[in-house]
Amino acid sequence: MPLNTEPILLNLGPHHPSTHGVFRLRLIMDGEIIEDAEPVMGYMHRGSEKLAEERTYTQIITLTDRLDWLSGMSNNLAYVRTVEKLSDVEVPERAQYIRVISVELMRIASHCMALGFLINDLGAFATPLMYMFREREKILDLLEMLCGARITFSYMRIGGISHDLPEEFLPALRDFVDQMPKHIDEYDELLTKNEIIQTRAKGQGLLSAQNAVDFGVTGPNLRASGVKWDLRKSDPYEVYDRFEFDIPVGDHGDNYDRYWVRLQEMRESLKIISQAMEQIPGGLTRANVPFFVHPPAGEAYSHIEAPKGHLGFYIVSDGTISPWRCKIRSPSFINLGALASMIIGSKLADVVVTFGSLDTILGEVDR
Amino acid sequence: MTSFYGLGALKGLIVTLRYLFRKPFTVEYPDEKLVPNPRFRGNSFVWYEDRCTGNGACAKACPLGIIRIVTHPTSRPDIGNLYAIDRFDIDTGRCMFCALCIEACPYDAVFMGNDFERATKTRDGLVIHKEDLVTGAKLPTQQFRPQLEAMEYKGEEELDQHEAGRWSL
Amino acid sequence: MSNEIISFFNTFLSTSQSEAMATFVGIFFLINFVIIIVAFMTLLERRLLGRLQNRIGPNRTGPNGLLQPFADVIKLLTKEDIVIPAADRWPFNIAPLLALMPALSVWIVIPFAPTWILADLDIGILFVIAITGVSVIGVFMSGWASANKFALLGSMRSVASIISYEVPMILAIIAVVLLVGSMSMQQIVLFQSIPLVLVQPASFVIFLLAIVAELNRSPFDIVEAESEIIAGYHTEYTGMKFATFFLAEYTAALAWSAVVVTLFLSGWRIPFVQADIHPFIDGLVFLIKTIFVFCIFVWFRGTWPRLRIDQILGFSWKVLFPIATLNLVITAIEVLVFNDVFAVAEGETLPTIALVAMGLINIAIFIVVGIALNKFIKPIDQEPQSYPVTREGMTL
Amino acid sequence: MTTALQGNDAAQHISEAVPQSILSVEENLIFVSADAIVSICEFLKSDSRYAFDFLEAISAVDMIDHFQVVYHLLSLSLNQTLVLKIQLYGRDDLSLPSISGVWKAADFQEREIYDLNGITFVDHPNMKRILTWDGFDGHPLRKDFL
Repeated sequence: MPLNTEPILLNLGPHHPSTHGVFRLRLIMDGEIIEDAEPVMGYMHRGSEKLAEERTYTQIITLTDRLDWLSGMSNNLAYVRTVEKLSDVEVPERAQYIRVISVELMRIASHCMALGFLINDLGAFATPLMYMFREREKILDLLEMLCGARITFSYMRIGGISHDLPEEFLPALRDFVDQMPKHIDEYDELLTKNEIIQTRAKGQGLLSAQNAVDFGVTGPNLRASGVKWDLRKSDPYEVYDRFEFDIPVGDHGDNYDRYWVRLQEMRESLKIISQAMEQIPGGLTRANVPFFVHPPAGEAYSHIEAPKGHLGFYIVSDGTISPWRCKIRSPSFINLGALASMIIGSKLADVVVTFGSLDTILGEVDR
Repeated sequence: MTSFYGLGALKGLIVTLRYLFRKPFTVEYPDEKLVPNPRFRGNSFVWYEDRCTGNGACAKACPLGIIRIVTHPTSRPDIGNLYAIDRFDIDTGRCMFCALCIEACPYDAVFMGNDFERATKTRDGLVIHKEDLVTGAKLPTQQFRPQLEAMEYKGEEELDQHEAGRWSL
Repeated sequence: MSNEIISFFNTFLSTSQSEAMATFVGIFFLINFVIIIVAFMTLLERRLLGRLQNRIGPNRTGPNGLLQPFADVIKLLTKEDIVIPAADRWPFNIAPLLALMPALSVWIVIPFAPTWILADLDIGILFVIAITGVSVIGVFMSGWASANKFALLGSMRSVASIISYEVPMILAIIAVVLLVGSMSMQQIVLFQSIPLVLVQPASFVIFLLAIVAELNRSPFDIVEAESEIIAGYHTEYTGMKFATFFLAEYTAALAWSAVVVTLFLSGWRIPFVQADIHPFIDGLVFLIKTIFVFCIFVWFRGTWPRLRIDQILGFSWKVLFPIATLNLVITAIEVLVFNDVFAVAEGETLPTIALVAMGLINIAIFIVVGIALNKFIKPIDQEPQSYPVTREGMTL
Repeated sequence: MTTALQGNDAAQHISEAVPQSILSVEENLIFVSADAIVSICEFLKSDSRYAFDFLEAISAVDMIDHFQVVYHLLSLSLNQTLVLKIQLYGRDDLSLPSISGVWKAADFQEREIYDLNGITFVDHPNMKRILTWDGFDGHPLRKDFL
């Protein structure tokens, strides 16, 4: 006799421990298995794009800090690069090196959080998260030394950075770069080889390379799917073409690969930082750009490889001190498009892991 | 497979066990305070009345428009004509401590402070008035003030207005 | 102990009355003692987890945070007791008690010392298995009555995992009972001239893993997996009802730790000391051992992520169940053969030398089984995929 | 380095494949007609000279008298970019053909444009608001929204 069952509708979120913010997944489930999924977002819509239309170009830097609050520096960089492209500003070399150092530090911090929360979603009671918080804390201390703030940096300026490195920064950074590989080895020992994580994460949340490209997925998620695409290599901005580093690529595009790629990227970022420390030249850190920038009327699109993927800004200027339109192409928002196709057919427990492995920050999704 | 299945999970146990015998990384806040860096953008402001010309550059630079300046023209025998500042209010309840006002000030009159313990019970209590700024401790941070970095001032003792700015008054 | 109390009451009551009074007094002391120990266990777990995570843990309430359990209780007592309108009231209210009752009942048959046991039942271990099986009803009831999908999912998971893990657990216990020849908890302790963990290593490991699953603790904590189903079956509970669930959970954790100590770690017996010195010292040794076992659970929780429900059930039926059955067969043969070899008479137990020999054989067998199983486990592997990306500037 | 394709060459190829679709050409961007956008995108995705397998961004800009919808295309395999632009005149009942059948990445972005700029995409599988709630009045990124 066939059992008379019916699918249940489960609202995962908006207030749920593993939605990393306020995000809702409408799930149609047959027991524990997902039959249909629809992401519902916008609970944190702050209208950054509209706000940008009535702020001066310099003031918008403070808005970008709040897009992806785990990687404020990268957001700053993506924005100021667009304005520099729009108004044709040449950035001094020293400033470019400092930008690269701070952005790569930010990438390590952001990946730390991504991995920590991913493992937390896998069910470890916060232990790897706490270890990774500790490393992030050291990075935030370094960045505080640099610009005086820990989350909302506002460090980049159009034409450079707000002020030069303090004297004690480079020795402290050297200490960090020497220590960090040991911690990454420790994560390897605690997590990478752990059979529980392997059985949980391997083969789940599959995203094929074809699908990843089609959905516009970028960043570590794209590389985990086997597409060797990194803007730092394929379209080098700032001074990235002067550094030797590899791009880790996953094979299958499952949750484990997304974890593994991020862990390896932390090592590569450390390589970049130590090379940048050796190469950093002297000189100015800021081009001669007025506080109230007047870019000529026109438009510019530029993107960088933020920790989450391609972070692009599309700015239309009408020649006044504030942009006519400032569109943010945020990686998390577009990566989320692939979520539904990745979780259909898997179990509820894997939904949160897949969502965590996409490394979505809701501030960036809703803007 | 080379290793024994389950060995990785057991190794993880040893990693966490090691931490049982290490000193905690965290500190207990009210008993032990971490020293903020010299550039720290604290929760307070330092303002030198005599350096301020009331030109409102900081108010214009502020993305949130929370600096309120009221002036009237007057003159002083030693300086000559100038604007006297009636009000200089900063609503730190809405401030996001981006330090753009510090950057905008051409006369080095306003600085970030390094205080971070300014909790109050009302939002009004967070507004810094001119009187508070005049009487408050003059402990500026190095945020966007290279001259303080050059003199290796770390924010430990009070700094008067002659030393603080790029041009002595 | 009970004899002394009975003789105390005998001075002014009849025999049957004084036995009843003695039982009452015993239960009263036992419950209070257990609950206070459990309260401090919660603090111990939090402090220990803190240290495993390189942080301090709660230490602001009282000296070293020792008053934290009381602060928690006061907080929980003063919270509003919410029963959501859609809830099924009766099951909703009874469920916490149904969850707590079995966890407390287990302590009746736990021997703290040679004389300190509330009821030395002949079927002690069977009683433990039977009474803890009831706790799942409380969990399921709360999940159903909460009118919450997360709670329902949690309780369904709970039923599935507890039923699955009772099988290997009971098989592991049967091996011990076969060896000892008695189900009485006190007899099991008295049998252990060397701790049974050395004689029955496979039983010990299976039993430990099974009770971790039974207690819904990490890595098998799917029932209240906070990253998936928030708090599982007690999502809708607040205040004291939640506290009762919380208490039930920790009481059960401690009770099962005590059962582990009784079955495998020679109970109240001090290692290498054969005679019992004083009931108080025996009780202290028992408590220390119990807390040690509890700390192992905390250690697991602080290190490992969670498995998925199908993996947990698969682990029970595909790995633990065959090994437990194999272990049972081997133990049965061993008991038969060794009884013959050492010419053990009816009513006597095996000598220590036989246990040592048995332990060595068992350990050897299970190392071989482990290596053989390792051959069968295949790593999860898929076809690598690639995307045709050829571009200048990128070193492939 | 990523090369930005010259508008003229691309426009010629496009007009060969999809006649009467090009309105005008600037240095790096091509103004195309709204009706032809789906076939242009299909051509650009499948043609081996372009291979635009990746949709970088769709943006809409309110120009008071008209709306611009800007398509930033990127080719991962050939490492090149192209910008397409559509101009939509008027302010009410604006609609465009959806390209979510060509690139799935367009799905969310078109919903966002519908939500914030009020341009409806025809043949979109799930055309509803994404960032604001259902029943929200107005479209926030229009210049007349206050």
